[in-house]
Amino acid sequence: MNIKVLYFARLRERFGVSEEVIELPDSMAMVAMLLDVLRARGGEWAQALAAGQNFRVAVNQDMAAMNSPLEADDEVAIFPPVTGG
Amino acid sequence: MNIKVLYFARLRERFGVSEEVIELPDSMAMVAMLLDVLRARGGEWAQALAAGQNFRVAVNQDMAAMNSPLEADDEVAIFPPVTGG
Amino acid sequence: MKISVQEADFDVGAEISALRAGNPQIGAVASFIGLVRDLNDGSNVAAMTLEHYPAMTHKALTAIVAESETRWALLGCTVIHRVGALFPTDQIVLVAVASSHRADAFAACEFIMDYLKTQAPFWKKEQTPDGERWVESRNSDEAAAGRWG
Amino acid sequence: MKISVQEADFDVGAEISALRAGNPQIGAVASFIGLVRDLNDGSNVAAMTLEHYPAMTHKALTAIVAESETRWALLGCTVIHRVGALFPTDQIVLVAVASSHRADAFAACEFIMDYLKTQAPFWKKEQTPDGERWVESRNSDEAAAGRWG
Repeated sequence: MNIKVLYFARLRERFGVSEEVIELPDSMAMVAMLLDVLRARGGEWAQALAAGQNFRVAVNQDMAAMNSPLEADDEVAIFPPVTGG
Repeated sequence: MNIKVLYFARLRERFGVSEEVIELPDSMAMVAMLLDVLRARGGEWAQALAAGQNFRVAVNQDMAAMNSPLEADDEVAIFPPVTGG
Repeated sequence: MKISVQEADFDVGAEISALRAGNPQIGAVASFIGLVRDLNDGSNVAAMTLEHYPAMTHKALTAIVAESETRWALLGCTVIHRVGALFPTDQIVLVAVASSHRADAFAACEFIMDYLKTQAPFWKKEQTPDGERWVESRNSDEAAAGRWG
Repeated sequence: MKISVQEADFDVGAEISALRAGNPQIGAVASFIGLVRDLNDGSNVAAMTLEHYPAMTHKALTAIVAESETRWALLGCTVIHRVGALFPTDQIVLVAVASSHRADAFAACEFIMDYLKTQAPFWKKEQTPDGERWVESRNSDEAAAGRWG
């Protein structure tokens, strides 16, 4: 299944990409598994998304957790803690 | 000594007076004693200023207590709990 | 600090602009506006009169703001309270507080309102279909002021 | 409820007037304005850029306001957050809440700001004499949001 992935702010700059489509096996239907796929790229991806790093994930524009489920064509956003206001 | 006494809001209306000068013996130099003098008038005065009635006293424009001292020419104000804002 | 007790209405936007003017260290402005409602304690209110103790009101408001400045790091404060005849939807009071950070601005603004409600000598008299009545003080206002210790 | 994410500046007085218009049951309006400071974390700030996640910001702010409406008795709420290039003294955010009574208005206004600071997808990048830097999130903001339970 295809998942649209967006990056914002510092993470967008570190990865050098703002948006991509990632094809995941249907069995990898959880945020944590998408992150494993990204970390497997190594480099900035492995560092910035390592366990303990401070980042947030939203699924379909709602804040999500590591165990949030994913479905085909979901929009996942990965970004630093927010600093508006 | 002379004490200027002001009344506001519901108490001003009940007493039918907004301002008066009361001559107190120098020895009666405390808010509580001024109130005793007023209560001794009986009627509305005794009722509205009875112990347990809800009113406030200011001396020289600062909130005061029963045992606050009085000096000649002080301005004492007696009024209901405030309701501004 | 700007303190004003006045019959005239006030312009919230202009007051907040003036409070902020010329200080780029201000990161937060918390403000409160109190308004005349057309219904209070179950009765329709056609109008109200705000009586005050002129010699004391300015002094009391100044003392309340000064106390807030000892408790929080403030960069300015405006308090305006109207007196005289007021009608539903009219503005009664404005408290606006500027600070570097929002927690200080919010706390000071609410503190000033809570103290104003129990310490500043204003009294409201409402005109209702049953005649005039003095507004009763609320125990909840005493409790609100008490929580600041 | 009015929610807006926009590049344009906003007029605080006009927004509060619109929030209040036509409802004489409103007795209290609490509001908060966040502003760009010229000094942050020890560095001079010449300008900042506010990035956001367009598809999510409006949705997140709407959810935060809806949550506040379940917790307090509100009679209206306006939230405006700017994005793009901003400079010291510029307005960033307005939260204004109308209610019959001040306790509800104050609590909801502070709640919305606390949640906005931790849940709404905005990010600040500052331009300082040492170059650009992303503003770091503050633990105090997480703590402020956490206290609402």
